[in-house]
Amino acid sequence: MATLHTVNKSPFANQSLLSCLAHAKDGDTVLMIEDGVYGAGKGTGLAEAMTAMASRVALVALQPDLNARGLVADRILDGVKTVDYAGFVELAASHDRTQAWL
Amino acid sequence: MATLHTVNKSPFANQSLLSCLAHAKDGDTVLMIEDGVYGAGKGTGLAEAMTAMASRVALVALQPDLNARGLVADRILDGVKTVDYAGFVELAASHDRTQAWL
Amino acid sequence: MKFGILISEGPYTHQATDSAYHFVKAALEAGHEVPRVFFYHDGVNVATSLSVPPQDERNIQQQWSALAKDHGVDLVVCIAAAQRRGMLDENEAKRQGKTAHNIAEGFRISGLGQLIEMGIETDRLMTFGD
Amino acid sequence: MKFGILISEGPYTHQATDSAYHFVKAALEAGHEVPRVFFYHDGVNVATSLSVPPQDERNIQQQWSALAKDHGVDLVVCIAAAQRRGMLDENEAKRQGKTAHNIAEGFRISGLGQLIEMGIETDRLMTFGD
Amino acid sequence: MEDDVKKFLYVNRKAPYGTIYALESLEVVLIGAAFDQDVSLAFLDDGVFQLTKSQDTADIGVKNFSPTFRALGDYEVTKLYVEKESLEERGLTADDLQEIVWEDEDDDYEEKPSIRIVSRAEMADVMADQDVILSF
Amino acid sequence: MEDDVKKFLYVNRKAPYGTIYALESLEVVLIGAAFDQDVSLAFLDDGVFQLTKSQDTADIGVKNFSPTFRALGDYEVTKLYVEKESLEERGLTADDLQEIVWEDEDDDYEEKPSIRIVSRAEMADVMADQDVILSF
Repeated sequence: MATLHTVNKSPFANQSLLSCLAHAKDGDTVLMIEDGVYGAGKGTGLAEAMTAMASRVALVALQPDLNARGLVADRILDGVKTVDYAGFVELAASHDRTQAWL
Repeated sequence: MATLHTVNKSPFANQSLLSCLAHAKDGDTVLMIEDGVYGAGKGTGLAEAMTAMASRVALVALQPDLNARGLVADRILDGVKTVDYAGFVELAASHDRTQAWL
Repeated sequence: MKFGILISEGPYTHQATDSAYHFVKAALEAGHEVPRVFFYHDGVNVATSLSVPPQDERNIQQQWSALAKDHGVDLVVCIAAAQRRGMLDENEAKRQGKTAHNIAEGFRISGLGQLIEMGIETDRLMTFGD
Repeated sequence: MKFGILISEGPYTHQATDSAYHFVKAALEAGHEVPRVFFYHDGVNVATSLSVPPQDERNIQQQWSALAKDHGVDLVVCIAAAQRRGMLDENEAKRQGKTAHNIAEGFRISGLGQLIEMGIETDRLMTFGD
Repeated sequence: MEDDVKKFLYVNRKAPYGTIYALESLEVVLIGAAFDQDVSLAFLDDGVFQLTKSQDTADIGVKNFSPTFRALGDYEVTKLYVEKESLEERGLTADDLQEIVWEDEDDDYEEKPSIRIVSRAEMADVMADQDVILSF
Repeated sequence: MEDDVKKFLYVNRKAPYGTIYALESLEVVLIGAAFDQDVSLAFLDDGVFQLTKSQDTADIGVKNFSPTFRALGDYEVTKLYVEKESLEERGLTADDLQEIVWEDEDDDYEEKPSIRIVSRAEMADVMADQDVILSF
């Protein structure tokens, strides 16, 4: 009974990603989309906290949004998976519910 | 040559107030309006930092926005002044420029 | 599987409506059903028939109208949110004494009950907003 | 003193346009001038003639139109932002082959140059947005 | 599934008045109450500000919708979960919130509190127990 | 004052694509360039993301406007202040940004860099030196 959480805001501007991570249950998936994908960046002030989270929730970023923002592969944190829109749909279908952290 | 800074976002959701305070010069005025007035609350996680700022910039909150949000007088941080819209206009006129932290 | 979609932001200003569009297309391509998309808050502005975006940009309203036509997706615009924001269909315009209406083909105006019904009748609710 | 006003968000959704309205009223009451208000981004939606807010709520478009009429405030809607978002005056509607137009009385459509000009010709620029 | 009662959660994370989301969320709750689903409301992050006492919007010219929360009991919306940590970070306690009650017709119409202060971990449990989550 | 040249600062604090502010800010800069004012651009907070290399929007169906920054020199917009602390918090260095240059006609049309990396304190000084500040 896992939840797919979506986060679409930059974690450097807005608290939504942090609040999402604080409420996600073990085994949930947090999908970063739109400006949320900045949370997947390497070497940021958040990178350590994100890496620590990756052991209990699945961290995923939407590839088309990474591409748009120039977040190329070697700038993405280890432990963050990527999906395209088809993969986004699969995640939504394979989890029991979705929750948008607007 | 002082600046009137306006901040209209809750500091608990968004980084704008912190960024504003980090860029305000000594003698500037920071006016909290709309959801920005939550930054003027007593006993919050930000209260200590706000009080420290009050020694070098003038912290002001818009009374009509405080009223709307139920932030009554005894819930406002010491050192924060309040103005109505007429006072807002006076602040804008008496500073050399205004900068909105959206 | 049936997906219900809630769109809470207007076109161009936020990416939400673009993300929702690409999600819906991918869901349909994967063989899922998307019986309804509900437009709320500034999302109602997606339905405007009067948008004229620059030639080198996507036309968001036309993208959605095409989805409605090609895949039978029910595009519902919340009437209360729409009235505040100046989005009226022909009937509403007449009723309100307005001389113009601006709801594009493929969209229909209805009540918030359609959002709840969508939540009840679909398997997953996806929210795209700000 | 002359104040120029930039409004960057739409009506009802964000408080920005309300804050700007109360600021302008207070400035005029204090004897200042407000020669122009420039509507940009979703701010262009303030100009809609089709809004029908609930009876117990303020009518934001009418508040601004009244300011234009009573105090000669020049309400300028950015044409590029307006076209994206489906805000057209009669001329633009004709030019674009649209059958409706929705710019309320007191507002006029013009270019971004009017924003720069406002910055040059006023003493203080106030921005209300999100 | 279609004929069953679903668990609906309305998640409120935004402050009132600065944006319209809080008001328009409440409008959905009122309409949704007619559908006989199992409804809960969650207030966390800045959403807890929606429930504070003493809101007076006269001077901003915007409608004060905070009294409507007190009417939710009449719509059989009786579960308002409020996160303790969110209150604390904002310098608030339960005493700063409006009193919101519902009448329990199975218990001689006794007035019972609708607001349930929960920890962050309990809020996460509430969220994980839903069928449909609407976010505002 | 009306006939003088004013100092205009465009402040960019938001990321591109998630919202339209970055694009519509750039549209103002391009129009504003015709007015012969003293123009500067500030990039801080998430605004620094606007200038990153390798942006490719094909798969989100939105126009990639990042090449337009490289054309600013042709409009005599040559002062792009970028805040160092904002870059660092986001794991970025100057190397992650596009190269943006202008031709100095007073110096044999030599290409000079438009991006000036400044500290937060220097950014505050730039802001305090303006007549008109436009925020996006």
